Amino acid sequence: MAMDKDKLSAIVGSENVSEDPDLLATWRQAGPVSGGEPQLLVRPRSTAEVRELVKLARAEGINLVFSSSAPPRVRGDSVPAGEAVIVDMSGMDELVRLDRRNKVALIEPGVTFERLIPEVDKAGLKVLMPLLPKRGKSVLASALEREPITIPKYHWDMTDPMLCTELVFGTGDLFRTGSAAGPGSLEQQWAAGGAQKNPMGPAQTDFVRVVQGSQGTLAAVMWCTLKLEVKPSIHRIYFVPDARLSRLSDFTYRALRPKLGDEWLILSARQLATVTAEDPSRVDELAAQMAPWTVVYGVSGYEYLPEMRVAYQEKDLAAHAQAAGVMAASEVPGCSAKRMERILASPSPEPYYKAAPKGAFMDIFFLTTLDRVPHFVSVMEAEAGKHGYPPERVGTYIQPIQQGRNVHLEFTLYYDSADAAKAGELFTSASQALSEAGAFFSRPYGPWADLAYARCPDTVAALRKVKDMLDPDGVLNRGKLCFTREVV
Amino acid sequence: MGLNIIVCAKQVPDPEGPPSSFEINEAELKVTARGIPPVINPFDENALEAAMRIKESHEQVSITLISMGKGISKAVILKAVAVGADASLLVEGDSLDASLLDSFATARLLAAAVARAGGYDLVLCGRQAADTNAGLVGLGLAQLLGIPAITLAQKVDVAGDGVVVERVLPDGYEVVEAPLPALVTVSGEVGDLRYPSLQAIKAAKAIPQTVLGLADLDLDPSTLGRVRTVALAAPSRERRCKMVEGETPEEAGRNLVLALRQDKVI
Amino acid sequence: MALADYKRDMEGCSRCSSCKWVPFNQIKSWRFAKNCPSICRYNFHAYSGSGRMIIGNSILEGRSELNDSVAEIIFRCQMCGACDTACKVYRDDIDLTEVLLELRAYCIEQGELIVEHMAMIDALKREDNVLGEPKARRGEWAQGLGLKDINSETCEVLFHAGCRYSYDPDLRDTLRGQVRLMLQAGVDLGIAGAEESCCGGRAYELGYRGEAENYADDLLSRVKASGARTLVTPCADGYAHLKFLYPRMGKELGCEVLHVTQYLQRLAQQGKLRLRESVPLLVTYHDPCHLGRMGEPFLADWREDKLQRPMSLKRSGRKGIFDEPRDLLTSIPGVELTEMERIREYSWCCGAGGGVLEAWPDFALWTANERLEEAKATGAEALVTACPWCVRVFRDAAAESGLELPVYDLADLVMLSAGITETARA
Amino acid sequence: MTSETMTQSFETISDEAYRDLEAAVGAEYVSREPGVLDGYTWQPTINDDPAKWVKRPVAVVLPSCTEEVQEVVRACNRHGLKFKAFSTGWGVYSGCTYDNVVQVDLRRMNRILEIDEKNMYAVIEPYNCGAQLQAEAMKLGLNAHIIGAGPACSPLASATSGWGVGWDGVYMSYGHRNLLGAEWVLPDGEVLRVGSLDSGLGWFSPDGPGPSLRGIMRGSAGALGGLGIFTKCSLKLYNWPGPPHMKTEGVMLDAQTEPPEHMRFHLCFFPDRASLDEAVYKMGESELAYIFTRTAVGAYVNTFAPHLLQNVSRTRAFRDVLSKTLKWGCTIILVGNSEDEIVFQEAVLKEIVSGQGGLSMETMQAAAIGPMMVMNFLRVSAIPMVFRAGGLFSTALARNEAWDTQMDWAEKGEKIKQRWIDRGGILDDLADNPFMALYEQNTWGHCEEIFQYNARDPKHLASLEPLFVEFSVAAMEMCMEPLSVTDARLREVISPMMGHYNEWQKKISLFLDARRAADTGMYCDEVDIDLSKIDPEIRETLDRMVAKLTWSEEGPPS
Repeated sequence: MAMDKDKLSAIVGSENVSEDPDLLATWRQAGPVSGGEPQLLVRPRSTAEVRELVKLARAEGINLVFSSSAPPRVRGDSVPAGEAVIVDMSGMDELVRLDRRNKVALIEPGVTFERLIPEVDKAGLKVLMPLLPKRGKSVLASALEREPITIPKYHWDMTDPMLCTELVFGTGDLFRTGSAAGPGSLEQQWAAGGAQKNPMGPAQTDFVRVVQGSQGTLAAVMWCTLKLEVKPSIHRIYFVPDARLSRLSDFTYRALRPKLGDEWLILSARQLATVTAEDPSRVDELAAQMAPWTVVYGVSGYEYLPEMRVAYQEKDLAAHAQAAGVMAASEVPGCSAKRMERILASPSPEPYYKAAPKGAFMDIFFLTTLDRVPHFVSVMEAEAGKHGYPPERVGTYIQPIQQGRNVHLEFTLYYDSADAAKAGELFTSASQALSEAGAFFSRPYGPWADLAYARCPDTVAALRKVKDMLDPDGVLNRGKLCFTREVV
Repeated sequence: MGLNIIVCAKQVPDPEGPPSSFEINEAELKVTARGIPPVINPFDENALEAAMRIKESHEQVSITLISMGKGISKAVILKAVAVGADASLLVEGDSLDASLLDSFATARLLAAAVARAGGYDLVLCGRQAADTNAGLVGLGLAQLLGIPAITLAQKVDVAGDGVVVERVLPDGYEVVEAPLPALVTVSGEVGDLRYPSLQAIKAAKAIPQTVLGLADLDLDPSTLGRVRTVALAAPSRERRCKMVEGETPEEAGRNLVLALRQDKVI
Repeated sequence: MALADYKRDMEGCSRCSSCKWVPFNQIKSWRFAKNCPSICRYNFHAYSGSGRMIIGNSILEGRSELNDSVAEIIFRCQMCGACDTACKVYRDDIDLTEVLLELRAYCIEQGELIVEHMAMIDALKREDNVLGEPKARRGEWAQGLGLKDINSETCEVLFHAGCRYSYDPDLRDTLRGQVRLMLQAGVDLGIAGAEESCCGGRAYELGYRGEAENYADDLLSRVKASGARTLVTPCADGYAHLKFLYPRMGKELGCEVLHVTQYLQRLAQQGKLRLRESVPLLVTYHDPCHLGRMGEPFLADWREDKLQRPMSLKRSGRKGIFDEPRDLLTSIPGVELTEMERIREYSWCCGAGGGVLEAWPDFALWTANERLEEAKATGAEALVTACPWCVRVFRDAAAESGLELPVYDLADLVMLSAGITETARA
Repeated sequence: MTSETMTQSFETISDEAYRDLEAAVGAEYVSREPGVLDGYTWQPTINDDPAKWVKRPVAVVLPSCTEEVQEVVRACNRHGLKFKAFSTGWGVYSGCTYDNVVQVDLRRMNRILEIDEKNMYAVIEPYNCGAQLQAEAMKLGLNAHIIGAGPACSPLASATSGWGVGWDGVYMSYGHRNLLGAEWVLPDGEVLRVGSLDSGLGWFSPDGPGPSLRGIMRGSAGALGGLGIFTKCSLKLYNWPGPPHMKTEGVMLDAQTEPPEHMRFHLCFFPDRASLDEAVYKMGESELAYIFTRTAVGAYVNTFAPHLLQNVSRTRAFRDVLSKTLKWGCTIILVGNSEDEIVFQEAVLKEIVSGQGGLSMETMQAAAIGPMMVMNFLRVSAIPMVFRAGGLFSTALARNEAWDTQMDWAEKGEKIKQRWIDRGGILDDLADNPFMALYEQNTWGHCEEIFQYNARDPKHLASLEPLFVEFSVAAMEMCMEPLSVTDARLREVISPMMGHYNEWQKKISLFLDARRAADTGMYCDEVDIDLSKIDPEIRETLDRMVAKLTWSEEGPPS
């Protein structure tokens, strides 16, 4: 790697190449993925540098792993399979443009939620964000990995809220997607009124979709535009606690079809307590006081007649709640609506909220439809039982996406160092069992890749062809997803 | 040995169509039939009927239908054949447009076709075609084949080695005999062609059919006589209606008889 | 007119496929969204209104030729007019039905004949009816009714029974009943008996226009001789031809032409026909194509650029007879009407028309069964219509498919309600 | 008939290949009859070629299921033939661009396989049309997006292979974005199922595991038949708070629809462009509308009363009323799920409109226009009427983007059109005739400039290709992706202005279709265009744009 270091330094400058083992350590292991051997870290400052890095990697057979967020790393997508050079994109952190009129921001990978939220807020807009992202999480990376946002009505399609991108493929070629593709540079497009608002294309392919969810195996993203929405002038949060998930599902279906409500999520008592607890040590106690399941939803008014909007939504939602046999409340034990509102609009406190109660956690998440959730919950319960894992250590988070057509279903296993082995076993067997029960691991991190791809050999064959096309030398995050064989 | 009869049939626009079906293009010297189908010339149908009657009353009679022209309708031939023919032979080609050939050219073509049809004992034709009404082809064909011809048959029969024909006269008929092979042109008095059943028409698709082009015949096309149309016009039809008056119906009747006599109608 | 005269219509096709669907506002389900039996049965685009126009255009441009299989495509069509109506919702410059008719005439002129049709026309020429029944027996149905014979007397109203009614024994009671309803109302009614002949409309539809014209002249002379001021016919096919085709051919009958349902409805309104008896029945009504969309009166031809044609001269189907049969039906005490999805201008054809019944009976029955299923889907106890061809093919189709749905002629129910004792059959 | 009437000759299929096709789908469902084939060859819509005939296929097949489609595609591969899918088949895009193509008419595959009422999606086959899907969805309180080309079109075709824009885009998005899964017969005859479907998990999720093959399948436009045949797809349905059936009487311009309870139909007019734009942005931010479109007065009048327009447009005063006084307007249909909601929506709309000095007229409950027009927007049922004025129309669209850019495009289009109207090259529709929509209750939109022409006027036909080039050049000038990205004639010029997209498309084509069996004319082929008939001024601009916008090795121009 010594030779590599010189060549890398020649591209990014020696000050932007690091061999610091402490720094590199965060890419050795994350969640269920371990075995990373990051050799070096480079911090490019421009697209041109990234293209040079990719060209070098092709020439030298280097494995490049792109990474934008600050630790802790939890999914393992940026933990290399073996040796690698980490390409730390966090230094490319410009908020290039914020377009209030067209509700769009152009951001580089290093822009974090912590950074972006206040900027966007100042413009009277809001960021469409997942639930309690890590403070140092790259907004771009979050969207690139199709992390679910908490406002399903704004989740029109799986690409949302990511719009246009600039890509560097594994070939070293530069490409722009959506309306950023051209004709014209960004500046020329801006001058012509363009806002890089259309995520599709250019022409007859949609590379943004191909690159999304690819865990850095096909292209690196230099920047993206991000869909923003109007900051409500009135925003109220409600809780609908109930013992039965079926009733809350019914309520959810009724509400989401006519696009009522803004934020909409369903949390188990454990998960709600973890999300809301000001003092992590009180999670157990709070969870015990909470109903087994709670819908959390928001209602907003915007510029015009906000009170009237909130009033009709509250009224219509109340009617749906009544029909479903549930009732809204303005607080749950330990958390007021106001506090929940802040939680939904902020990144996670430090330490990361899931790590706070027990010190460690593992997530199992996948996509399904809301009506199938109870089945998966029972599979998870059965698996926990089989492994003697205390059921109260499993949190469940149900996030409707695609305007309610799908849900992101997430089980979090909370454990401390003593339980690590047991949690690991449960993780493995529950993942397997859930997959067999029909879980769609659309973001197949780590061991889920084998589970997911075993189900769809035709997709694998096609994806490998895509890989051959976009990363013919296999220099991008080698060994991930279904690209485990040597790419020819 | 059996008896081989050839029936020559020309396809013409349905002569029963109303006058408006014949669109006369004076400039292009063309008559186009509109909204009427082609049919077998009715006198040729009579000829076929005459052949059928012979076939019914004699053993081992074989009928071959020959038609020649441009764009011969398969359906029309099918229907004719379905009546009881044993084979058909079509000579088709764009240059065989009947309106462009003179009668003798037609006769030459038919003679060539008859030669291709194999042996024959009797050739039956209609007395004339319903479109041109020339009545020449049959006699021309007999001349070319070198066989006797009898015209205007109202009954045709075969006896021994000869054909016996009742020939229409203005006030009756005469019986004429000729040795075979011979050609007879048939008149309407023979009677209408029988109707085949629908099933028979469909089944007729199985009856052997030979389709030839001009090139298949041993003829130099350039020697075929052509008709040149000099002028074309619809005859002006004048209708004058005369009301026959009379004080009483009887008187009106009398006046009508007088008027008809005056016009030499009766 | 000749095929070439319709080049502009044919090349006007944008291929939007509206001709294959019920006018879009009226599509109410997946199942009954389509309007054209031919394309539904045979699927190649050539079997649609658009496809046939393209064939015509293709032939004229020397791209393809007319042959037996193309002729079959042209004729595997009921001439129901649904494509034309659907097209005309959008277009002013295409007369689809006329193009289809022109294509058929072109086939006839070129000798591309469908043998079944050829046989039918031969039978028509012999016996003056499209069924090939003996001419002498045409008037037998009227025995004992005491109707005037227009061959020797004049009358106020000439009743033209039509071929199907005159000979179909299954429809005889219906036919007699219609006449009795009129006689009871005091109508001065005459018939031509054995001298009645086909109106020639079917011949026209099959492309045998010359034949059609001969029959038109024939009927014209009979109407004149009868002195009738009104002609009433129970044959929906005949109605359309007398109403549209005759004047278009320049054969003015010089009298009012009414379908029997119109006339009966008028008598009922005038109080001359009393519908007293209750006929408790939930029915659905099938619009015969030729009474409905094809039953528009002829107004005038438009020889100029059709893009500029006034809306009033566009044959859109809207002026067909839709309301009178429904009014008559619902004025019967006890009858309740439930509508099918495809009605009025966008009604689905019974399958019998255009020479299909004669040449491809399987296609006719398939088409009829489609309709029966639609009728059944309404929950109706019976299907009512007002055309002998529709009644015939529906009953045959029901018998063939085993679909249990009584099929009535509208007059059957009127008779029941009016207390006419001629037994109505279903 | 004799062969002398045939003046043109065409490619034919070998008997051997034909027998294989018969074996694949059954003899009854294959044809090589020239008249039948021409049914697939006459494609006048959006066709710049004055002849209107596209390449004639050598055979047409009617498969009934995916397996038969596969067999047909394999037979094509074996015999060196190409294939091209065809569903409802309106527009030049359905046609073949090569000799020796087998047209695969998917008409017999016409079912709605499933409507998942709770999770709001439908699984359909290629020949199910928009109106059918909508009719069935409405019975369940759902609705299906119908594209601007109208309800006769196949939702599957537009979502998998075409574009997918419609008046309802404001509430029901865009074809591509509504796709939840697809069954795709690749050009080699293998089946690829996109999304959760391939994992045997149903039709609900379109992307993954991992990267999404949906992005290979299509982009803002589809591959237009160039990448295989889509045999099933799953599409999002949307909420429909109206009645199970929109009761409409009458079939033509006298059609009247019974007004549903919570529906309002507003025509709004504004004093100038700025106020209209402002209002549209506010509407987007207020998440209003079920249907939204710019009101193109000329288009409306020319659609519903072409004779009237052609006469009155000669009258200066009336022309001014239509083209100036009523120029800046929009049509909005509001649908509420409750009385309170519709009252709220209407109140917001009124505030927005009056705040911009505009006027709004409710016509559904209050006046007759709504009942007459509502289905034309909900079902897009009036679309074929656009042909009334001249017989045909065409369109010029540039990339969907921020509403402001769409309005710029409309104004640019108006100018271009006016010049061609003045030259007598197209019909006079008052020039300003854009089809505009707003997307996803947001502030990005769509604009295409419709122009109508007389299909029988040679002068009009001669205008079409020059207009195509001129609109494309105009889009380049405005940094917008032109419609011609999908057209072989200008790809070679435009692709280098947009990251060489076509080089990637060619690669995709190659890896999915090693034997070149798909008809790629509308996907990645490049052909030369004869620019000699184009105005020198336009050619010059094109040259300038090529110089200015072509990407260098470093990327886009700065």
